[in-house]
Amino acid sequence: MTIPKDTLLSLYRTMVRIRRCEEQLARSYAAGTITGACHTYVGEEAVATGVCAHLRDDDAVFSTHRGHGHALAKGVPPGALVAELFGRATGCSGGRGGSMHLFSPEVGMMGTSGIVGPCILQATGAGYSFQLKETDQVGVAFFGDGAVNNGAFHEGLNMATIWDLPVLFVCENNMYATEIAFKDSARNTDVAGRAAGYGLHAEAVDGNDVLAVYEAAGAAVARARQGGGPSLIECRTYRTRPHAEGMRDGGYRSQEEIDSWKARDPISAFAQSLLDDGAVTAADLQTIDAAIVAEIQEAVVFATDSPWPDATTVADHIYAGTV
Amino acid sequence: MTIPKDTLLSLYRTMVRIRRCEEQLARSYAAGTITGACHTYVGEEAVATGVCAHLRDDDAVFSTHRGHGHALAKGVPPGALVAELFGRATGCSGGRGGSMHLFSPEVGMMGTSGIVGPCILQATGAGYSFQLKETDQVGVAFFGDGAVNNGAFHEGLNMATIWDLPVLFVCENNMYATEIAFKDSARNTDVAGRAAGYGLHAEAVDGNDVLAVYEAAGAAVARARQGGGPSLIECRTYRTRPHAEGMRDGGYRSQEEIDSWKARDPISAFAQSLLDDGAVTAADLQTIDAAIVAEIQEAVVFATDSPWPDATTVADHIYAGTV
Amino acid sequence: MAAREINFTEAAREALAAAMTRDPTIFVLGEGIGIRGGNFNTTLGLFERFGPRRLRDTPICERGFVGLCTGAAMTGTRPVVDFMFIDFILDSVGELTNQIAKIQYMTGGRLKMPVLLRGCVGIGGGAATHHSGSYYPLFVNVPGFRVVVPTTPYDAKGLLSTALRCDDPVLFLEHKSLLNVRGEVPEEDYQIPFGQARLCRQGTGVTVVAIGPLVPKCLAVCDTLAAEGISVEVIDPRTLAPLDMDTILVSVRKTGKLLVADESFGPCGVGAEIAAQVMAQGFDDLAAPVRRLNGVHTPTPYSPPLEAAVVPSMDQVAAAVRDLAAE
Amino acid sequence: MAAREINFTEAAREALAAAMTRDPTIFVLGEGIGIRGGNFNTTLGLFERFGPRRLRDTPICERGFVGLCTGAAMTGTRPVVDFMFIDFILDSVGELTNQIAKIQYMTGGRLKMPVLLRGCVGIGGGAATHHSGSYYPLFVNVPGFRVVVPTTPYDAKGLLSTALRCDDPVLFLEHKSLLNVRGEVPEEDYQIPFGQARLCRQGTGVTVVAIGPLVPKCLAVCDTLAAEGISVEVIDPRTLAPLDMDTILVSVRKTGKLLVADESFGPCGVGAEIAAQVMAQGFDDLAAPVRRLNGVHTPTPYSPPLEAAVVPSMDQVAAAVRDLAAE
Ligand SMILES: Cc1ncc(C[n+]2csc(CCOP(=O)(O)OP(=O)(O)O)c2C)c(N)n1
Ligand SMILES: Cc1ncc(C[n+]2csc(CCOP(=O)(O)OP(=O)(O)O)c2C)c(N)n1
Ligand SMILES: [Mg+2]
Ligand SMILES: [Mg+2]
Repeated sequence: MTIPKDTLLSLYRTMVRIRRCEEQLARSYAAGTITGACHTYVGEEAVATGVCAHLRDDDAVFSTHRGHGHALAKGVPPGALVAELFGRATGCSGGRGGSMHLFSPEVGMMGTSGIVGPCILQATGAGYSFQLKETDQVGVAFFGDGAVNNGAFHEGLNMATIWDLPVLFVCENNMYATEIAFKDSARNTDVAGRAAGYGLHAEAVDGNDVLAVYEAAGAAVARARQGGGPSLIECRTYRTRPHAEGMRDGGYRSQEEIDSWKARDPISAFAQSLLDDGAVTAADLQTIDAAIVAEIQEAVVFATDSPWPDATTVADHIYAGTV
Repeated sequence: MTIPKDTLLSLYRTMVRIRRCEEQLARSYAAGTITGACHTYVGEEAVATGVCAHLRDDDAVFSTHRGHGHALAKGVPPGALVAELFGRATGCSGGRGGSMHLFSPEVGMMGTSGIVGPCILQATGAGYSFQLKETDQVGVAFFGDGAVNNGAFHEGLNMATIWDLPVLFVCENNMYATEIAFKDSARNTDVAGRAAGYGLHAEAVDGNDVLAVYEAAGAAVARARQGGGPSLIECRTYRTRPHAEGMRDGGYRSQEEIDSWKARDPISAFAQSLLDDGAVTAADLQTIDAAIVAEIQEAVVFATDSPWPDATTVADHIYAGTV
Repeated sequence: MAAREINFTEAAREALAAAMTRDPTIFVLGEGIGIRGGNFNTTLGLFERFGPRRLRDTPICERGFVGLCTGAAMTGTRPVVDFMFIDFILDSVGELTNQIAKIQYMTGGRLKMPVLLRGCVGIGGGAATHHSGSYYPLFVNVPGFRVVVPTTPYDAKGLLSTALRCDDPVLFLEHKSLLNVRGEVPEEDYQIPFGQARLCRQGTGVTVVAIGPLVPKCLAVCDTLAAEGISVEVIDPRTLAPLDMDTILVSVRKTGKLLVADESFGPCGVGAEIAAQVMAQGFDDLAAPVRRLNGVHTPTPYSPPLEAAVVPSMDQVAAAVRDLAAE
Repeated sequence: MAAREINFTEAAREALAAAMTRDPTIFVLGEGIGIRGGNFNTTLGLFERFGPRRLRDTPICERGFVGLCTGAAMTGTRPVVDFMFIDFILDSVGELTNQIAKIQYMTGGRLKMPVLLRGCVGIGGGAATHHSGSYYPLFVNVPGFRVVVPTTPYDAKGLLSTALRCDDPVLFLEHKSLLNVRGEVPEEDYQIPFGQARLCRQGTGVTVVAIGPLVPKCLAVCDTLAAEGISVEVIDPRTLAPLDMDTILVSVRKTGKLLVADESFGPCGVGAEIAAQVMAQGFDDLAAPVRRLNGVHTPTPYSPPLEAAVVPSMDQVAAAVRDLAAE
């Protein structure tokens, strides 16, 4: 697969955008600007980036508590994300959602969920819509290893498979659900193998290798668009920050393990390989780095300057008001 | 495996008891003596029989809407079963349950459920109790192919496996859930194969061959008692009557299919093989046949003569009354 | 020309068929709702007209297909879940409460959630405790749902037609004992707005708000009570969320006495809500405390005499009205 | 000697530890309740004492492990589910409602169902809509559950100790805002019976039945109201099922006025039930209609000003009491 330079740079840009934004959110959390929980995606940027590079605005992404990266990769502007976590009216969910409820249907970001599991079913439902309407859109679910042992995984994969729905299931296997190791929650930790048992296309890739993800997702998305049914990609990756900001990160995993994964940082690795291949120049990357720094600063200013939601609207839109 | 004659005759007796009792219940249903639903086990007798032959009264069986056979095989007297379906105070659930809620904890019949799925989880929970109490008891779940696509299957098998619980999962794969073919509900219809994917012992057997079931269950129960963890046995079988009494049985499966399975009737086949082997005599079997006919007649008399439950007790025992 | 009579199920099916003809984004999920036409004939004959994608037999995974419907509704289709028995909805309460009910709100109305959830409710025929539930108070308690409990074929058709145009999640609950009741139903499509009670019988002495099967039970004793000199006004709220309190309050202003009769459980039930609202808004109109008549607060037993003992009977309705009238 | 003060969570943990020492059949299931000691420190230090079988970290399968607990309780052990946030209970409503709640009844008492279900409820700290629920009206509506909502460390310990001896399924709901509240708690084990409200403050003008965090909110405004000449009696029901109506009715007999203050949703909520029962049993004592103050009937928003707007505030409690007093 030869990938155009533009695409390579775009993948790099998305990953850096996610990283810088997450680091900013972590600082804002520490500063008390963000209330509620804040689960960062640091270390896992290659997954959302590699998958969403193949998606259009009218493809539907459903995500989890750890959803900032998915939102950004799907096209939610950093300002709308930061403002949401700051609880402002200009946030992508109007301040109603916060970190775990990011909605931006305009760009096909159909929500993150604070409950583990539903995204799998909802992506299946999007696939159902698209098949019924005979479009070539795709439904995509991102979820962690923790969701694999939940009934939603079983029921969703099965329905998508028997009905040949255009759905892509992306499992971000970062080996832990909060502090519980995946190997203690499942005897068989081969998610792709388990998924294949349902009869869909399934493969495992290095989730820290953006090109590996990009390639696998490209094939799966194309297959789904062409009526070839669902696929699952297990992306083996790692979060290098605590489960959520403000939580401890010791006791359940070793510093050696964390360090070994930090050494496999998806952004540095990708940058290095691009430079090694001569595909891009250091200047190319520095330009992006600088632009992203500015972009995130602007996002913070935008969020900080944004108004709070109007409390008199607090009960609006519970119903559509059509009947 | 050489099986003593007594055991062979006991297996035969249990199968005939189930068959004759079911035929009686079908007649009583047609006569209007039984209200509510009535799902018979005709054609599947070998499964409950082969499994329960290895169980003690203190082993815990959890079952489904099609549970008469499990109750009888576990030791519920036919009279208590018939009386329950007749709605009498002497029924195994005091008339509160009917066909789909058969409870007889005294003999380890821990209930049938009108909801598909829970029995899998409950057997897992019994296994949890037995492991915690360090006994050698076993929890057993009987369930249909229809339950395999339910989240309870996924969550229950996984927990039993990771905690090495003494549980036996018995899937009665009769190829249909009501009128829906299993092959339309699952791309991969190899239940044992799917179960093995969780990391437990799993095998498929001919569910119309009582000795095949007996043998597989014997190994699984022994393993569970010895701390060897859970197993699943997929018993491939067929119900030769409609899903429930009073329902049509056409439109979704062919007469040829039904006939071909009737030709493989588990009771006649077992009887024939016993006679062929010279293990038993025709007189042995006739004695049993006659005894069962009498037993079922007595059961009906017992049920018919039994009092109705006292309506003033209708709200008793919702709470234990200990606090 | 004599008006046409059809039964409740047929009336609801007409509304569904008309809506499916009009709106190609409607599809139905459930177990045996395809070729089989539904355990309760809710979709009989529709598979032949609309095919397998729009009448989809599912595996037995209620949580799963309710979750599927969430995503489907979010992406522009209009799913109908046919639960057969509404008891089976309980495995999907997480998807309903945390997802379906909340998404319009969380998106500030940018997404609609036109999901119709239907199924049979109620006690009868020895269905026993896993096939006799109602459970609607939960969906009144949690914001985001419309809850519809029709009692006549006419209302079934008109309310289902409304439900299939409504952009909110709607529970459409069909009491088993009403399915074969026949009544006059126009051939053409029509809608009955949510939140409009039906005044079933006018009276001056006691108001009865009756829910579901209690409507016919109550109407059946009105003549007897009238002969005793008790004039009963009967209101069928038709939808429990929204609840037409105005009609109830107007009636209570006239009668001063209210009975809420409901087979479903009393504690934190619909009767409690109506009682509390009537007290809050019509305290001075009340000549006696609002009374509630509910099914016995117990799992539903199977045996005929036990089953009969848990359901509010006509005699109990009449007795409660008499007591109220005497206060 | 000065009485010992500990916080709510510590008090509840003491009860759990004592019960686990006494009764080897008690085990706890949940996510992160093993070595980690619980997201809310509910089991801190217990893993070291009782080991992995009795403090079992689970996969994320709430339905599954509630179903597991059903079978465990039926076979002689006493499971405790620690849901962390009670919102996660919703995926297990089928197991709870159709199985756990019904099995004692269906077996005519031959089996007991000693299952304890605990978790944090309530709005606060920007937890947003998937981590702010209460949902207790459902468990009051459905027969078979005990529902406990302690508000002080003393009550938390005594009620949890009772729950761990009770043979019924118990929901033990811990409001987030109360977890760090400190209070006097005896070292030794003691039990507080279910169904006994606590009279938190005596008064003569208005009765407030306050639930959960509304108890301290209400108590905090009583002095101000007293200074205005309004004498408030405050009752903490402590358990919602069973509900101590006697204590409430005695108070209403004295004050003639009742406010039920509850953060949880109004429609078909606990306030509706209390209002309906007070009307039924104490109609002539009422000088004014029972009032309800509830959280706004909406999913819980995240943003601080929105979140604050949905929770009943001290000001709202005071205003509601003043309105009642003025009637
Ligand atoms: C149904 C449910 N149960 C429990 C939780 C609490 N919880 C939040 S995140 C999490 C771990 C999720 O792990 P995983 O799916 O692997 O995602 P990761 O955090 O590793 O990205 C848990 C248990 C929840 N949100 N939803
Ligand atoms: C959760 C749930 N959904 C739907 C039903 C309705 N139902 C009763 S039996 C049945 C089919 C069960 O099929 P299977 O598990 O294969 O058992 P079989 O009847 O073939 O023995 C269905 C769908 C139910 N009882 N529970
Ligand atoms: Mg993980
Ligand atoms: Mg089957």
